[in-house]
Amino acid sequence: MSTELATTRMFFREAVRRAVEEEMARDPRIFVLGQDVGSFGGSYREFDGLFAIFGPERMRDTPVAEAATIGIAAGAAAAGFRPLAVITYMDFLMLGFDALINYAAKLRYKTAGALTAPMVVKTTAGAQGQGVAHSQCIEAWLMSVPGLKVVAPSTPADAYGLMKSALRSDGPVVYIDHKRLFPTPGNVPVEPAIVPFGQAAIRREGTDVSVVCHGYMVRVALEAADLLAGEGLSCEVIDLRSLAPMDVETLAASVERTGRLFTLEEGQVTCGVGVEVATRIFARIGNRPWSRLGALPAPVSSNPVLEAACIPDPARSAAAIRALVRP
Amino acid sequence: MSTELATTRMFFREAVRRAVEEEMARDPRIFVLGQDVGSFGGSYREFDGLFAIFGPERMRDTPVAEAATIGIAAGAAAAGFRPLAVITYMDFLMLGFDALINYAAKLRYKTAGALTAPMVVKTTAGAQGQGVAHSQCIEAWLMSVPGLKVVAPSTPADAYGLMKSALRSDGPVVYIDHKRLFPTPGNVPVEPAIVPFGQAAIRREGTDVSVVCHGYMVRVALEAADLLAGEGLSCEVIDLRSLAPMDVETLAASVERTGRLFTLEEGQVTCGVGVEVATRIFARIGNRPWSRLGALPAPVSSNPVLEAACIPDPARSAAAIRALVRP
Amino acid sequence: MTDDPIGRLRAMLLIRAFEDGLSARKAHGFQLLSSGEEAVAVALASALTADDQLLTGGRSIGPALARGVNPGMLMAELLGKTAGMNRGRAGRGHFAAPEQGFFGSHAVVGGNISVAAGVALARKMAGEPGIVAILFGDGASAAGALYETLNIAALWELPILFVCNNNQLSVSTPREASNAARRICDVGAVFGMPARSVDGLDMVAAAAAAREAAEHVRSGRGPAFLEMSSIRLRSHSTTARETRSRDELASLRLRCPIEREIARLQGEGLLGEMEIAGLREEALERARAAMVFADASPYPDPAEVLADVD
Amino acid sequence: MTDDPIGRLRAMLLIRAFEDGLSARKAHGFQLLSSGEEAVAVALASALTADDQLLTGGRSIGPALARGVNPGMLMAELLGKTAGMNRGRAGRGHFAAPEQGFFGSHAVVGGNISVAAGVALARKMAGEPGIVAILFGDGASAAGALYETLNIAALWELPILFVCNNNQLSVSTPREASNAARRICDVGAVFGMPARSVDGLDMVAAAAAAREAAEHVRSGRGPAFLEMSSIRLRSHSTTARETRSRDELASLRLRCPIEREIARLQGEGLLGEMEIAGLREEALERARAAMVFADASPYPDPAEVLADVD
Ligand SMILES: Cc1ncc(C[n+]2csc(CCOP(=O)(O)OP(=O)(O)O)c2C)c(N)n1
Ligand SMILES: Cc1ncc(C[n+]2csc(CCOP(=O)(O)OP(=O)(O)O)c2C)c(N)n1
Ligand SMILES: [Mg+2]
Ligand SMILES: [Mg+2]
Repeated sequence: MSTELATTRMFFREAVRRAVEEEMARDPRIFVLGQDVGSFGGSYREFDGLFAIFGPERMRDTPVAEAATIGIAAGAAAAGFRPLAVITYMDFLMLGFDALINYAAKLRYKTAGALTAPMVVKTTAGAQGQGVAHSQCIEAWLMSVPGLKVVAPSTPADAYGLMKSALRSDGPVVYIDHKRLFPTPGNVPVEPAIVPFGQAAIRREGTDVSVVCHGYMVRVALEAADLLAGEGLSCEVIDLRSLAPMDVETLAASVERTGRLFTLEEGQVTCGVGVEVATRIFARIGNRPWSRLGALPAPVSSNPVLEAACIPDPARSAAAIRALVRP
Repeated sequence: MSTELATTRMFFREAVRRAVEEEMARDPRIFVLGQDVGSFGGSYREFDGLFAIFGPERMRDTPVAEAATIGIAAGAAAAGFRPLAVITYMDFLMLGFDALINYAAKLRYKTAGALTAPMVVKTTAGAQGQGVAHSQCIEAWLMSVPGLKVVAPSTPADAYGLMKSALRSDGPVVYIDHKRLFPTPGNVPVEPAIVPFGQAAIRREGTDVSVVCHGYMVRVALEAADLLAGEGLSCEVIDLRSLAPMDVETLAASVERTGRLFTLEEGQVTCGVGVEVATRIFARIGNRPWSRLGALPAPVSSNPVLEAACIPDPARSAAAIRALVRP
Repeated sequence: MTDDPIGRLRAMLLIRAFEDGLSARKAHGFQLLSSGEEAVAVALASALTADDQLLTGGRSIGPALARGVNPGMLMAELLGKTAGMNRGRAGRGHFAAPEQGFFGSHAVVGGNISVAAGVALARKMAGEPGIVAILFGDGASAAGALYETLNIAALWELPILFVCNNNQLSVSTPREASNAARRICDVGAVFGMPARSVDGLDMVAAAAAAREAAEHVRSGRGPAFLEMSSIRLRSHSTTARETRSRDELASLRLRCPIEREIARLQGEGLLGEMEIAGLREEALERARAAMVFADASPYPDPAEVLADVD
Repeated sequence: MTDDPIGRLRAMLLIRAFEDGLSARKAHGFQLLSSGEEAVAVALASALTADDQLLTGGRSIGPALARGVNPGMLMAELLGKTAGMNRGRAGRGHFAAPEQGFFGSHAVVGGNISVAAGVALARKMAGEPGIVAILFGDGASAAGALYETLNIAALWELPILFVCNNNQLSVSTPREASNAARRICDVGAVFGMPARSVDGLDMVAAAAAAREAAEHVRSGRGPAFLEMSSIRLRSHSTTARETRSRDELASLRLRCPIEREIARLQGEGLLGEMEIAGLREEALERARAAMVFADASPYPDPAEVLADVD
């Protein structure tokens, strides 16, 4: 989109790394803590080389203790630092929910602003053969917590820009990468630049239906859009990027243009992201035809057949969009 | 409603107690574990006297260790018992999410039926002056977990009947009381009777709008309906009782009759119960005018002024219904 | 802060008078009071300096007063008034006055322990002076959060003092049913930190132990663990059922740490009857003044409900 | 189960051959293998009877085979085939064969520990014979779940044996950075249970220690804690980066518990070259047979995706 900015090509994981490196260089209050974030460089190599630059004080390996890790991050944040706590999989974020949700998200409110928790929890969502307890997408839960911000990039540029914003944010942020994105390449601005929270991105323009999604599902949506383009059905694909706050304006304007909404997510649709997206859009512009697709109501097995059957793919997404547009 | 059954009057907490007592007498595999459930009789006296009957083996006081408590319950369930794990406040259920969500809810699925976890987690939701970390309503999160059942009674009769069903269920159930309900009285069948999961109850018949809610909000809805009746506006009030599975049929039939839907919940509306209720109803009968009310997007303070301002009350509910019916 | 015997007695008397005054105000929900545990709070506070931070669980009024938090603002906070240090929105179990060295209470049992370690980590990384003390109960000693945090604090040599106020009860559950360890502090020893158990009804011994433990932490040698045994003279909260017999309570009351310290000071000739009466009156007066201050303050405006969310 | 030295060697050789065979099958995602840890698994299994149940973390293939789980079904399960004990839906880190005494693996680090205590509680309440063993790693030893469960197991005198397979690593994190305790088993001692650390590369010593600990639990005297130190000869998973140098790995390989046990048996004259070759071949053959069995089984039908949810 940003045709004027000079860009450079890098992998998603490199974009994360660059954002963290730049922000750490800029702000000495930032440090990283989590399992294998030190000399190992992170589970997805997303911190490769940062240990050599910033040392063990600022790239802190933690034991397997998610609850204390997030609690310590919250305390350090309240005391003036800006920790980036890394939780390998979102499923294990549950182990740290108490500190994140019962403490950090409520700290500013309960102290009437005396204390805040400027921390980022970086974690991963989604399925990649890792089985029932390593594949969940629970971002919808987090969206509902007052005081929490939630972002989920789908491109290297956004991983870069959203991570930078997250590390500058004054309250707790959950920053979510999808496991399948780390090895994907993309163009990232050469000059430092942030992506502000609360701005969705139109990834593909279209006229028949607005497809709203986030994270890895943006790629699925784009493939579905390709499939449907061959049938003369034109999809506008919108990447939420920021789930809380949500850019209802961009979404609503798109649906107003296309006249239909399709929401696509990898997690459960029940009380999910899509239903909230639809509700907020229609609250603004009135109802339009809408359907939603997400995981089937089952755990996500590591079994390749069952995993593939459970979560949305381009073909099933295209079929659902087709059924919406040409009922 | 059930005019034929002989009933007896009791408090909500007594109805819980009776269900647990009857089921424990019937099934020796049932036992209770949690903080202060033994000689103390439970935080809300909802186990009063059961310690004297069943002794410390079956009414087990646990240390303050919610994670292990739910994990132990899950293991005992998988090994053939039917534990009732008691977590004083739903906020602390987060501490046991790992065992409940990553293990118990997925156990049957992942083992292809070799193991199941017939356990009940009994907890409480809602605000009653206890502050930001003791007042949350997170039942919507639980509804989205495949493999979990979620119920929330609003009357002594349902507390009795749903608890009995829960203790007979073959998978993990989260049974949620609202703190304000324990001291409320109501009629309960004299003869043992269960309330099956998946059946909503029409609490008040009406013609202008269907008000769908659960737990303590049923009482708020009924008061709002009273207020509006004086203005000639007729509300049908429906108590979900069972959130997962959900009785979409009863809900949809009501909305078809009244032509409008109002969803009321004490928790956050974002990705909440109401939006899912609306979506499932409209998926069946097509769109109808709908609005939702829940807590304001803020933590719930123990401050009496702020708590009251944050969560729905009869007056604000009535105002929102009025705005929906007479825009 | 209250390093002299009379100052420490003053602090204990203030806590008792403040909590007694508060408990008479049934209107504003329930409170978690600390009668019988005053010496623990005051001993700990006497080992802390202005650079230090104290964090606690939900039973936090006594420790906050011992730390020197303004009684009027605290009373206002507990009664939900805007003159409270958190405008009355934190209230019982959540108030924080970091500029007064009280980083905050947190009513989730065990929930503040890792937060405190984070505050300690910030100290260490910033190279700032001062240590962090975290006060929790025997009930909290069963929580995984304690273990995870002890381990990391030891690994990272954080300047944090773990203090267990072992008042022998978690609501109705006796300490023996909460923790299978012979001494609760033993788990600290596993991680190589100095770990001691002391009689928290004995003001002098408790203060000495607190000073010793704080010195260790202050010297940069990593965390320490201090267990102080005490008694809970009231029911769990002002609205909770009492589970102990009248007889048991009566005999507990004979062990009151305040009366014990008064008797000691009298026995050593450091205090006379008149002075004692004077100190008691002074405490009552300060508690009354706090109440007057709180009563004069308004409740927040309902519109504040959406302030300070993000 | 494998109480004789040759039986134990057989079991170790089977694990090695099975995992080597599996690791050649890159197609089906990654696996967590246990080369270097075979003696730990076999020693533990040798102390268990048919009435007992074993639970593990994610590194579970070796322990399951040692426990006597059918190799063909296990291979099928790990490759996602319907002939697996869980129709190929559990796979690595989640499979369960309770009727074979393997109650299940669970890939959330620390997550199976309290579950195991629940299984032990069920045993105790039902008055059934048999004990429960839970195997976890040095990484898991930092998790609060361990502490909470140890405490409750001690309080309730549950028939559970806590076994830490201390292979010195949690992914890339060395044991010293995971747990500040001198010995990981020391936290068991805090709660009054017998706690021992043994060389898990020494088949004989490890089996004796496991038998002793299991006897304690079996006799109804409550839980016990056994730490067995071992080495991880492979990278964390079949797709994870190796963090150690070639030299370090080469010297670790010299400590292989299987070769050590073979040398011992040879030295004691219990085994000759021919028999050794025969045992090696037998293990390879069993592993090959398991693979043939697995390969013959189909993947599940996609329609199974919604089966067995509630
Ligand atoms: C995680 C959690 N579980 C349960 C509770 C309910 N609760 C509040 S205070 C308390 C007692 C804790 O006992 P202890 O730690 O000894 O502190 P004390 O009350 O004796 O000061 C309990 C169980 C809670 N607030 N948080
Ligand atoms: C709660 C949790 N945190 C992190 C992980 C990621 N993880 C998988 S295996 C592993 C290493 C655990 O080390 P250890 O307990 O020593 O077992 P080992 O791998 O050495 O067998 C980690 C951190 C996980 N599965 N669960
Ligand atoms: Mg206590
Ligand atoms: Mg290990």
